[in-house]
Amino acid sequence: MIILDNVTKIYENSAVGVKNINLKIKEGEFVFIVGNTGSGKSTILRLLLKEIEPSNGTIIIGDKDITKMSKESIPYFRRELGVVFQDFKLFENKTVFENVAFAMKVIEESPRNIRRTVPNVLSTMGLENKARCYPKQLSGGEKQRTAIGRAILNNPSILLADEPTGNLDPKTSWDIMKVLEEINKNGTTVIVVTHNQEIVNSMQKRVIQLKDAKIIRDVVKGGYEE
Amino acid sequence: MIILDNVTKIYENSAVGVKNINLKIKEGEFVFIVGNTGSGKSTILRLLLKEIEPSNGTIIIGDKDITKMSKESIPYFRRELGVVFQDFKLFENKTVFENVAFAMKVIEESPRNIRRTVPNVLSTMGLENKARCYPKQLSGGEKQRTAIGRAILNNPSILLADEPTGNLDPKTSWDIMKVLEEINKNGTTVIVVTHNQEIVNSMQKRVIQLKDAKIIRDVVKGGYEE
Amino acid sequence: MKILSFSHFIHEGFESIFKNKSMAFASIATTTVCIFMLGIAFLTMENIEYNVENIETGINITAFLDENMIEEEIDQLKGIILKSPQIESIDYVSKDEAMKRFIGDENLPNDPELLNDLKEDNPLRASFEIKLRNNKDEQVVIELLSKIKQIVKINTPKEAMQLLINLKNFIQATSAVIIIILVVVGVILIGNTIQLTVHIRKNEIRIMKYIGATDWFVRWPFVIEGLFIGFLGTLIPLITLFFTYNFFVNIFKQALSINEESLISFMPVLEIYQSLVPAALILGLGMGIVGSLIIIRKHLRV
Amino acid sequence: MKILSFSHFIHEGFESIFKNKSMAFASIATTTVCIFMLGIAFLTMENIEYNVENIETGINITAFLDENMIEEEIDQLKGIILKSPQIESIDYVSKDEAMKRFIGDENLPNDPELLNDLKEDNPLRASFEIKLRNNKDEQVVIELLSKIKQIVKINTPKEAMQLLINLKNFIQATSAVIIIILVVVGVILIGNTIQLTVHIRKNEIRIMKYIGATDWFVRWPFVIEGLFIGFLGTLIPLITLFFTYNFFVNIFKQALSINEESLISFMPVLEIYQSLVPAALILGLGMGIVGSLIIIRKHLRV
Ligand SMILES: Nc1ncnc2c1ncn2[C@@H]1O[C@H](COP(=O)(O)OP(=O)(O)OP(=O)(O)O)[C@@H](O)[C@H]1O
Ligand SMILES: Nc1ncnc2c1ncn2[C@@H]1O[C@H](COP(=O)(O)OP(=O)(O)OP(=O)(O)O)[C@@H](O)[C@H]1O
Ligand SMILES: [Mg+2]
Ligand SMILES: [Mg+2]
Repeated sequence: MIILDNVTKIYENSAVGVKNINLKIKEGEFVFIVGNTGSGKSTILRLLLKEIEPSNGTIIIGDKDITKMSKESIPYFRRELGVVFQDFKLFENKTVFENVAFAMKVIEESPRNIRRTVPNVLSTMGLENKARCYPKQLSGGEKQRTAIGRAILNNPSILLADEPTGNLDPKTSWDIMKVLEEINKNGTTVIVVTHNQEIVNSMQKRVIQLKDAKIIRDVVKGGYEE
Repeated sequence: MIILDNVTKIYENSAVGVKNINLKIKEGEFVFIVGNTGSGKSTILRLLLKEIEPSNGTIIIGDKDITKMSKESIPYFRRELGVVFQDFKLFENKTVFENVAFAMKVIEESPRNIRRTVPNVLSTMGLENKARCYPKQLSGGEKQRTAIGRAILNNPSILLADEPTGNLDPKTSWDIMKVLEEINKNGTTVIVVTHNQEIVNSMQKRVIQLKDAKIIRDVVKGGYEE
Repeated sequence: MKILSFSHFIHEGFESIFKNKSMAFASIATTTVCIFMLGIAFLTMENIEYNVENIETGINITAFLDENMIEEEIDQLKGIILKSPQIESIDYVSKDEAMKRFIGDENLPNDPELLNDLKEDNPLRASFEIKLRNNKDEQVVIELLSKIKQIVKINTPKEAMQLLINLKNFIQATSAVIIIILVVVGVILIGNTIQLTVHIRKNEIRIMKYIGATDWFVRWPFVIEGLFIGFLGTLIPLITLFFTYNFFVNIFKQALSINEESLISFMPVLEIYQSLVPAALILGLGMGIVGSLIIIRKHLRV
Repeated sequence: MKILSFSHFIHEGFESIFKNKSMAFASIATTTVCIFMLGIAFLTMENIEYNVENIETGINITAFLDENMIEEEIDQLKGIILKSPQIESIDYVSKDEAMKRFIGDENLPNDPELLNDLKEDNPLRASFEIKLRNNKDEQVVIELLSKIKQIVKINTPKEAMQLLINLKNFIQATSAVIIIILVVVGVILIGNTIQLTVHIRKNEIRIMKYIGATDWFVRWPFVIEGLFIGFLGTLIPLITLFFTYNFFVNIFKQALSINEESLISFMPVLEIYQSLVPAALILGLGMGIVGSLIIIRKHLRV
């Protein structure tokens, strides 16, 4: 259960991220967040990751109020999340394999487990041939798929994906959405920020639309509307 | 006139960027380059910018063979180009205004000219309110529009845009495409790499499709095909 | 911390060195240079101190005795003076000995007639040559001696000797100041380098935190990297100095035409290293590790 | 280069300092520390050299003359010896003067009878006290003097004096080596810091090149930044040393109980700065600028 209760985020330069957001997302839901550029979609994901703190309001994830979480428990909370960042946030000094594997190293999985799991995820993402490449040797879409691979690796209970198909061709985008749907079926709450009209329209999932930092639409089985 | 004559690019790790590409783009043309992720689209743009050198083949832009260009004339050649990079390549330490203005500073325009021109471009891009923000204070789409603003600022004779709408909502994407069309009408050759099916389909421009590093389709008025 | 993770940390630490060669090089070079300078200052200071001790041994106070004292009285007086804690030893120089020395004085021409005259009617006084434990006590001892009736005159070291001592004190003080400065400098410079290398990698640290790494999971590879860099940066100058020490000592000896009989001599390097090695390790390794930990802190707050 | 761009370069250079404070701080700190150490070494060395000259002035060779020489002959001989280029000056000490000095010698007890005896039948020889221009020529001069028939005996400086000279040579040589090492160290450390700061900004350099900047357009802001950082990093230690010099001199004087009469004295700071300031500026500014230019080069090849 994710609850945003009257959440407002004003950035340091007094730019408004989101304003008075009230939102409930149940466990196992699949949610699209859509909206204009600069309307606050990434801000919501960042708040959920505790990358930034809300200026106002409460955020509850599971049964914990994450705005009051102790410094020590943040890492453990974050391990329950898988995040695809809009700018990928890959380790420049690590190969594709290492980038993905790092998510398992963080939770101190055994090297054996890592060697078994990571190649599966890489092949799901179509990155078998790029395992030993560094991010700067990848195309835009390949970076994006690496980031997705890392996010889904540990079967997180919540998956936050910011524009996961922005650099992918339609076919690959669909493949990725299939993977996300699969993960969702296994119980993961999936929250996808996207501009991809076609995908939102055909998947008929819950759609939350933002405009000027506010939620202007929240439908259970919706499409992309301007 | 842009001519790629049997151009091949093999990267250092022996990844194939493009293979035996033959391509002619006339002055003033508007061209979409489409294709799977990793098929070599960005590689072609990078070759045209002389960011990378072809392993084989000749590239002629205007009347110059850019593979044989002297080191000293590269900057002057690049000033004829406007480039939107897939990863934006903004100056982290400069504001939106400064990022855009830098393209004019490079060609030693007067501060007066800069103060007159840059705000126009910013308002075309819908960034008036973000002029004093640093890139890390921008949303994904705002960064992308800053990058586009910088690329079109000097009315380049060739505009290379790599996925210029990957982080933009459909409405803003359309606005940007209108701007590019406008620039094209004023004589600029425009080359756009995109995955945006809808836009390619409705604009009915020349479409070059890549697959596995090769050109598999080149139609004068085409749509996006898988 | 699981063993699994420990091997991960070691792997990460070393890999990071190889993947960020220019940073690693800068850090090792900075540490090397700092320890190297510290080492030179240390070797120099130790040698000067060593020689100061040698030379101070040669400096003493001469106390001339009343002519009418008999040997027993002299022995008694000697015993009394020796009780002073500032005094290391006393040599009694009799009238005859004094004359012998006087004749041996090369400033006097060898005029046998005069010398005979002098020897017969010996005008010189017997004296105590007093060695001090510490040269600083000179004034105290002189005051003490001047209170003794039987002592008619006190001679203190000649100006040149005094100058020598002053000069050596000066050098010693300067060396101490230099070593303190070098340690401070080392802390600033090594700290600076760590700051820059961590700055280069602040994104990396952030990403780790975002995907759920604990603070120590982030820190350990840095600690191991700092340990290794600090170790190399300490080892290189120590080994270099160790093997070039004798070479430079010989150069100095030649340059100053110091021979076996000279008062200046050099300490064996092994002896100096007994205190230099721990000092250098503390500076090199300690800085590397503590520095990184402190500087990483601010990037961990995400 | 247009004037327009020049103001742009200055603006960029300074802005970059303010926007990359930690880098600027690191560079300034490194330069400051290097120049500071160099300054201390320089001040120390200059003072030692200054005192060496003072003390060497006190050192001379005494050549005793044949008793039978008349004044004219002595004058003539003096003239001849003075022609030797190694000799700075000659003082003639007559028999009478020698006796006066002898009596003044505190080693002799004040026995008026003996002294009178001595004065009447003066056994001492007249001598030349010869000052050398350079102490190293001692052997040459002694050889020269011993060839002169009228000189019956030559006295050279005492071992203590010789030791003093050797020691000072040693210190001088060490200081020179230290200064050379410090310059090398400065080059390495400042170079390192520039390398890291440029490394942090290599993306920036690339982007500039991609949008059509010429190499010099990229370089100028770095040059101005390097100039400013180098200037600050040179000025801070020079000013600090300038104002603390007298303070430290006084501390040393007290610590070594050096008073007005002492042979050790300190050079005025202004005199030393005449050579220190240009040296420091070359190292600080030169490194800042040349260093950046060299290190930027490899990033410009895009
Ligand atoms: N770190 C920041 N500091 C200041 N302002 C910020 C920061 N991050 C975002 N903003 C501002 O907050 C608003 C919302 O940003 P957000 O990134 O949430 O938009 P978004 O919906 O993700 O847009 P896009 O689709 O373009 O990525 C924007 O106006 C943006 O400029
Ligand atoms: N610097 C590089 N070093 C090595 N291989 C590279 C490099 N850049 C690209 N490649 C490889 O070359 C191929 C083509 O890359 P390119 O970036 O041109 O793809 P693209 O068509 O732009 O893909 P996308 O739509 O995902 O951006 C890819 O397989 C990629 O991994
Ligand atoms: Mg966003
Ligand atoms: Mg691409």
